[in-house]
Amino acid sequence: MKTITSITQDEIDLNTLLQAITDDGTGAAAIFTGMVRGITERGDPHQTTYLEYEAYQPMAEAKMRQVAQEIRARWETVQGIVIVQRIGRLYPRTPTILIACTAAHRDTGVFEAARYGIDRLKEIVPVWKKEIKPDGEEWVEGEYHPTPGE
Amino acid sequence: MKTITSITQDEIDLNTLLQAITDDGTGAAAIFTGMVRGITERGDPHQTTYLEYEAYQPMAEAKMRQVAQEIRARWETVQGIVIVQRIGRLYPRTPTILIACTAAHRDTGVFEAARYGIDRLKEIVPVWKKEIKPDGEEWVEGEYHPTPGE
Amino acid sequence: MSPTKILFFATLRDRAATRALEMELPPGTTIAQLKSLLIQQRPALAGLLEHCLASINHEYRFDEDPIPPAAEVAFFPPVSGG
Amino acid sequence: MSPTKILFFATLRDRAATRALEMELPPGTTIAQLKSLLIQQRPALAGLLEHCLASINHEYRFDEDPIPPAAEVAFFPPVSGG
Repeated sequence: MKTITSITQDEIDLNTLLQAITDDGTGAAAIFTGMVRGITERGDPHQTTYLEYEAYQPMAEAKMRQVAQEIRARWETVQGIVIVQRIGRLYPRTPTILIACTAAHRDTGVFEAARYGIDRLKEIVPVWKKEIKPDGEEWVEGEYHPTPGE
Repeated sequence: MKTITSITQDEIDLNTLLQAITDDGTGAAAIFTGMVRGITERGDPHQTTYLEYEAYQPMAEAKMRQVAQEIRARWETVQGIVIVQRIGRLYPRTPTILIACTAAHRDTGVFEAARYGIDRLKEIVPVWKKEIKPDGEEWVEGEYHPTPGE
Repeated sequence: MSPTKILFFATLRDRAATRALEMELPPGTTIAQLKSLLIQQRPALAGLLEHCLASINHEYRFDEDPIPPAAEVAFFPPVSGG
Repeated sequence: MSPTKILFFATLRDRAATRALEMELPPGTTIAQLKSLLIQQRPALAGLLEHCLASINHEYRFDEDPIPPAAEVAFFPPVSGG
């Protein structure tokens, strides 16, 4: 029942993180990773040179732990949880975020739990990215406004 | 739009496989891995010493490519697909299977595609495992009977 | 005639006590007929072979399907990979 | 009085032209009152600070919430991590 949450400047190592939440009862893991897109086609099509991520670190870590608790409250079969956000200057093709959830079996919510985790992280974990494009730079702004108790 | 399918005796390297299907348009990946459980609680609770996997290799590779095609037919936004089945003697905590699907964004089916992939693999890809327990061994038998056209 | 290659996997291989064999089959022989032939030769397969899965040239095939010349036929239980 | 630590992130930091500052606040000062004070001191924050998110001691807080002594208050836009 291990929970690992981390804000890091280091490369995200999927093998090591998965192993860290695997135990003798683990039979399934659902993992989500997000990467920097160099080319975006949806919405306003554009190129990205790199992203500069920053975090309000102690609050981000607290909110990542909260996301893990919310996952456990919703899927009691989830055993291990990893949530890692990488920050700093990140180039296209680089994984920036990882959410992994493990369980004994694949049919008791691991996919839904990982999906919930990334959606929730993008709502409440205080991390921002500045997008550097060939023709300028701008902060990417989210849309979610937390309500009291979040 | 890369598809990688493989039956292997080697360790499954998540980092390398994810990188192999990441390109400049990739923003999201959903990955499923299955591991050998040393302890199973659901159904008939028991311990597992190790599993011995075998494959009908050329047919398994053909059926893995078919699963990838079925994924692409259902989720046209899916970009990269990896399906790797490890075979041989595999001990508890060891990843035995990996399915990864990438897309530009996380909300266009990557989670569902990866889930479909593992479910389908367990139906039609000819791989079997013999379970070696402290008190004996037995072939694990699936339940699915393919119909004409599968 | 071209010989037919026949493969067994998992429990079927244990019961057949072989991984592979070759047989000369009359043209038009079906999967069901081949199963009967095999059970005559290897009675230990009786009770198991009738209900297992079959493939011809890496595609799932069924009792009524005829086996083409020089085919690779395989018999195995429902799959249990992952 | 214990000073309140105030942090700015992302666009808010650019507009405030600082990452952090300390202020002595009267007991019971609310987030809304602190925003007004900050806009008086740094007019560049006007139009942005009113609608941004706020936290007190790493929890989301809102205009009407009072700031306890020695708190860490942060102002930032809706999050965009992942």
